[in-house]
Amino acid sequence: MNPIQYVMSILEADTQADRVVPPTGHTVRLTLFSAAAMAFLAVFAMALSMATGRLAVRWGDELARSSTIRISAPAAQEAAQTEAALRVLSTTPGIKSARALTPEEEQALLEPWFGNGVLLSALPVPQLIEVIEEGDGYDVNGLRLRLQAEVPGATLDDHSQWRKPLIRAAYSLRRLGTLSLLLIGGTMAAIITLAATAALAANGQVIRVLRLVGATDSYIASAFVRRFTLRALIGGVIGTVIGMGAVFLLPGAQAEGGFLTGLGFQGWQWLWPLIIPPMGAVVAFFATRGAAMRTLRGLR
Amino acid sequence: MNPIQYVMSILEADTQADRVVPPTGHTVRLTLFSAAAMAFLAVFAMALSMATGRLAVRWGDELARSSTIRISAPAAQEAAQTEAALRVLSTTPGIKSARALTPEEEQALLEPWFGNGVLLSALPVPQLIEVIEEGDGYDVNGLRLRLQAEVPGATLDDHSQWRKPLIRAAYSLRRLGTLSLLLIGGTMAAIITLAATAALAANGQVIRVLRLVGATDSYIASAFVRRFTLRALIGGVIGTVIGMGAVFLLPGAQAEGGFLTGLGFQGWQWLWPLIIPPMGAVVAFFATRGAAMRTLRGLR
Amino acid sequence: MIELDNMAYSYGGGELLSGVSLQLQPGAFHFLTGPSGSGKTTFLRLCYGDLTATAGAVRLFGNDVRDLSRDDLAIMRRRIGVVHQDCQFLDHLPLYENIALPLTVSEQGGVEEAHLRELIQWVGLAKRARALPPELSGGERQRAALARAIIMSPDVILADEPTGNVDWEMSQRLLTLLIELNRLGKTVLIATHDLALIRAAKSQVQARVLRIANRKLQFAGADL
Amino acid sequence: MIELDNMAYSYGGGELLSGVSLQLQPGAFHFLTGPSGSGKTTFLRLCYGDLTATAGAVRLFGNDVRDLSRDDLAIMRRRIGVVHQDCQFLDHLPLYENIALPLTVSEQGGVEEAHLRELIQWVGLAKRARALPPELSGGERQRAALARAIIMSPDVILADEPTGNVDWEMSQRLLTLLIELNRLGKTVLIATHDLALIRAAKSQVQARVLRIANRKLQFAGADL
Ligand SMILES: Nc1ncnc2c1ncn2[C@@H]1O[C@H](COP(=O)(O)OP(=O)(O)OP(=O)(O)O)[C@@H](O)[C@H]1O
Ligand SMILES: Nc1ncnc2c1ncn2[C@@H]1O[C@H](COP(=O)(O)OP(=O)(O)OP(=O)(O)O)[C@@H](O)[C@H]1O
Ligand SMILES: [Mg+2]
Ligand SMILES: [Mg+2]
Repeated sequence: MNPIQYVMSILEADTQADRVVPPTGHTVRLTLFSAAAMAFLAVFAMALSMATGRLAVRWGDELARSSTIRISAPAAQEAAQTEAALRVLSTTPGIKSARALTPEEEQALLEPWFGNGVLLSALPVPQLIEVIEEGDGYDVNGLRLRLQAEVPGATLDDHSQWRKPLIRAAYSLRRLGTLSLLLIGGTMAAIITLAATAALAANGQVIRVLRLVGATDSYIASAFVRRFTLRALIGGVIGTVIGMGAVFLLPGAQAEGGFLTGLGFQGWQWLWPLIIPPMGAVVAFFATRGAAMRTLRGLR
Repeated sequence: MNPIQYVMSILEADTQADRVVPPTGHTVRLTLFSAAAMAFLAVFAMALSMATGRLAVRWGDELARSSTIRISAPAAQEAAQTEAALRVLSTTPGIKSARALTPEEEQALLEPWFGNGVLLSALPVPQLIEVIEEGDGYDVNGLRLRLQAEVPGATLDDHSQWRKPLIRAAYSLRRLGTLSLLLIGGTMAAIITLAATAALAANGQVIRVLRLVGATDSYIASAFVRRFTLRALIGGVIGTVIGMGAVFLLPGAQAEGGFLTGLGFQGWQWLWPLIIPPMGAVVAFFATRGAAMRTLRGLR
Repeated sequence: MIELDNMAYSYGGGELLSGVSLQLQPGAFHFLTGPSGSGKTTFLRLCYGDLTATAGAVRLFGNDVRDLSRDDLAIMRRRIGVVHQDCQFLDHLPLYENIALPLTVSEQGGVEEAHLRELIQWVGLAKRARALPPELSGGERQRAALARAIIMSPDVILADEPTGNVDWEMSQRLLTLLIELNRLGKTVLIATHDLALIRAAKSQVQARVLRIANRKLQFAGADL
Repeated sequence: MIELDNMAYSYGGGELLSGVSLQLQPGAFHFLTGPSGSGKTTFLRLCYGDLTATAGAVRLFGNDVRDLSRDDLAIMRRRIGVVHQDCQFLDHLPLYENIALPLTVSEQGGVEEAHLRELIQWVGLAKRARALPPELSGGERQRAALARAIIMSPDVILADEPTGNVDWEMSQRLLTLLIELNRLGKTVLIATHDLALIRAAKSQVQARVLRIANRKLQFAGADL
C-alpha cells in the first residue's frame, strides 16, 4: 500500500464507520477552519521565531564575542608590551584567540578618519590586539587588573559600551519570536478545543439517539473523536501548507546574507512547521474526547 | 447617566428584548472566546508592529541621515577648504545642516584608536564635517563631483556601506510587524465570522420557531445580531485588556531607551489597541447579519 | 379567510395534492382526516404560507401567498394560530414565555397577565408554567402548543393532531375550548386521526369533515 | 425480565411515582394508561434505565440498574426495544439506516438486508426508505420508530404512544405486528391514551391494562 492509498484508506474509513456523525455542517467546518487558520499563524510565528533566533545567534557571534586591546607605549617598548599582553591573554580563561593586528589591518580601520593617503608609520598609532571570546566570555574586570599590573600601556575596550544594546535587541527579538510562538500555539489549542466542544454540543441530539439505541460510550466517543481529529489534522495540513507557501513567497525570504535575512526558514528548518498539523490533531483528539465524555456523563 | 450605568443599560437591554435567543451555550461562549483570543493576539501584533515601527524610524533617522566629509589638506589650506566645502553643502538640495566638528569632538571619535592620552594637534588629523540629510536625501554622486571640482581635499563618506543593512533590517522588521498585524486581523475576522455563523446554525430551531409564530426577518436577525455583536464586543474588550496588561508587564516594555526598546506601546500608542474591540464587534455584526439572513432565506 | 383555488403541491417527486379547492369562511369548523402520509400536515402548511403551492393559488385574507413579501407573510401569520404536529418551542424559555411568544415577537406591547394565566389554567398547565419545554410530557407540550396558537386571538386556528398525546378527558376539554372560540367567530381547522373526537364535536357544533384521499380533498359523508 | 420493587421516582419536586411494584414476565402483554402528565413516559424511562429510581429497585434481566456500569447498560438496552414518544432520529441518515441503527452501533456485523426490507414494508414505509427523517410525516416517523425498536428482535418492547399519529387502519396493523412478536415470546408494554386500541387488542391477546393514578400503578378493571 503506497502512502497515498494509505491516506485515502483513512479518509474512506471515515465514511464507513462514522456515518453516525453528521458529515458536514458549520461545526465541522468551524473545526477545519480554525485548525487551518491557527496552523497558518503558527507557521508565521515559527518563521519569526527562527528568523529572530538566527539574528540573535549572528549578532551574538559576530559582535559580542570580540574585543580590542590597545597598546599605547613608546615605540621601543611597543613590541615587548604586545608580547606581554598576548601572554596574559593566552592564560586568561574564556578567550579563544588573541592576535595583534597587522599594520595593513590597522590602516584599513583608520581609513575612514584619515583617508587612504596617510602613512601609518608617520602616526603614533597604537598597536591593536583583537580578542575573540569563547564560552561565557572572560572576566572583564579581572583581565583589566592583570593588564594594568603587567602591561602598563594596555587599554581594554570590550566593545560592550555600544554593542550591548545590539545584543539586547537581538535577544529581545528572539524572546519576541518565542513569545508569539507560545501565544499563537496556546490560542490555537484553545480555539480548536472550543470549536470541537461547540461542534459536539451542537450534536447533543446525535449522542442522545446513539445512546438510546444501545451504543457504548467508547463507540460514540471514538466516532466523534475520529471525525474531529481528522478534521483538525486536515485543517492543520491545509493551513500549514498555505502558511509555508506564503513564507516561501515572502520578499526577502531568499537568503540575502544581509544583516537580517528576512522572515523565513533555512534548510532543515523547513521541517519544523510539519509538526503543527499533528499537534493540532492531538489537541483536537483530547478536546473532542473530553467534550464527548462530558456530554455522555450527563446521559444514562 | 454615568458611563457605567450606560454600559449596564446595554447589557440589560439584552436581557429584555433578546430573551428569544438562547443566552448561553457553547456557541455563544465560542464567539466570546474567539473574539477575546483574537483581540489578545491582535494587541501583541500591534505592539510588535509599533515596536518595529519605532525601531525603523530611529535607525532611519539616526543612521541613514548623516554622512561625513573629510578634508585632508595641508594645515594652511584646511580652514579655507572647510569653508569651501560648507559653502558647497549649503547650496546642495536635500541637506538639512552641515557643520565642522570641533577638535574635542574629533578627539572623542578617535579615542577608541589612540586612547585619550594623545594630543590631537600632534597628529595630521583631517577636519571632519558632519552632514545631516533631509527629505529624500541628496544626490551622492552629484555632490561628490562638485566637491572634487571645488574642494580637492574633500572625501565624502556617506556611511551607506555599513549602515544600509541596518536600515534594511529595520524596514524588514517593520514590514514583519505590519504583516503579522494584517494576518492576525484577517484571521480574527475569519474566526469571528465562522463562530457567529456556526452559533447561528446551531440556533436554526430557534429561528424556525420564531418565524412560525410570526416574527419578521428583521426582528429575528436583529435579536441575534445584538446578542452576538455584544458578545464579540465583550470578548474583544476582555482580550484587549488582558493583552494590554500582558504587554505592559512584559520585561523590557518599560522604556530603556536602548537600541530596541522592547515590545510595547509608548504614550498615546496605548490608545491604538482600543480600536480592536469595536472592530471585532463590527465583524461580528456583519457576520451574524449575513448568517441570519441566509438561514432565514431558507424558510418561508 | 383562507381560499384554495385548484391548488396542487408536490415535494419534488410525484404530486401529493392536486386540484384542491376550498374556502374557509369566518366561523367555519372543519376537521381534516386522511391516512398517515396522505398530506394533512402539508395541506396545513400550505394554508399558512409555510409552503407555496406548485400550481393553482392560495389566498390568505384575500392576498395571494405568492404576492406576499416575507414581512407581510410574518404579519399575516399573527392572524393564524397554528398547532404544529411536532410542537416546537424555545427550549431555554419557561413555558409561560413560550406561550406568550407570538405577542412578544409581534412587538404589540406586553401580554395581558390575566388572560395568559387563565389560558394556561384552562389547558391544565398552571403547575408547570415555569418548567422548560424539555421537562414537559408529550401531552403537556401539545396543550402548550394549542395555548400558544390561540394567545393572539387569531382569526383562523389550524391545529395539526392537537390531541394525539392527551387523554380522552383532556381532549374533550381542548375541543370545548376550540368550539367556544369558533362560536366567537374564529375559523377552526383540525387535522386528526381521532374519529371519536370528530363524533364528539359533531354533537356540539356544525362541523364539516374533509378527507384527503388519492391526492384529492373530499367532503366525508355522514358515515363518521 | 423487568422487575420493579417498591420503586419511587421524583424529578426533584414532589414524588411523581411511589410504591410501584411490577414484574414483567416473558410473553406478557401490557398496556399502560393514565392522564397526560401522570408519569407514563417517566415509568418507561425507568424501565430501560434512562432514569434511576429515587427509592426502591429496578432490575433489568436480574441486574439492579444502580449496579450496572454504563457499558453494561448500553448492552442491556440492545435487548430492550423502545419506541419514544418524541421519535428521535439521526437527521442526516436516510430512514433505512436509521431503522438499522441499533444493529450498526452494536457492531454485531451487518444488517440482514431481507429482514430490514420486510420490516420496512410491513410498517408501510417502503416508498420512503431513502427519505431523511425531517422529510417524513408524523405518522411515518412513529412507524419508523417502531421498526427501529424491533429490528434487533429484543426480548422486551416498550412503546410510548406508538399510534398517536397514525390512522386507525395503520394502528391495527402495528398492533398486529406487536401481537405477533408477543406470540414469539417477547414481552410488550404499550403506553397509550387510545382506549379503542386497547379494546381491539383485548379481543386478540391476553392483555393486562395498567393505570397510573395518584402516583400509584394499578391494574385497571374490566371496565375498558
Ligand atoms: N426532565 C423533567 N424535569 C422535570 N419534570 C419533568 C421532566 N420530565 C417530565 N416531567 C414532569 O413529570 C410529569 C410526568 O411526565 P411524563 O412525561 O412521564 O408524563 P406522561 O404520563 O408520559 O404524559 P403524556 O401522556 O402527556 O405523555 C409531567 O408533569 C412532566 O411535566
Ligand atoms: N420536506 C419533505 N420532503 C419530501 N417529502 C416530504 C416532506 N415532508 C413530507 N413529505 C412526504 O409527504 C407525504 C405527506 O406528508 P404529511 O406530513 O403532509 O402527511 P400527513 O398527512 O400529515 O401524515 P401524518 O398523519 O402521518 O402526520 C409523506 O409521505 C411525507 O413523507
Ligand atoms: Mg401530519
Ligand atoms: Mg408521555
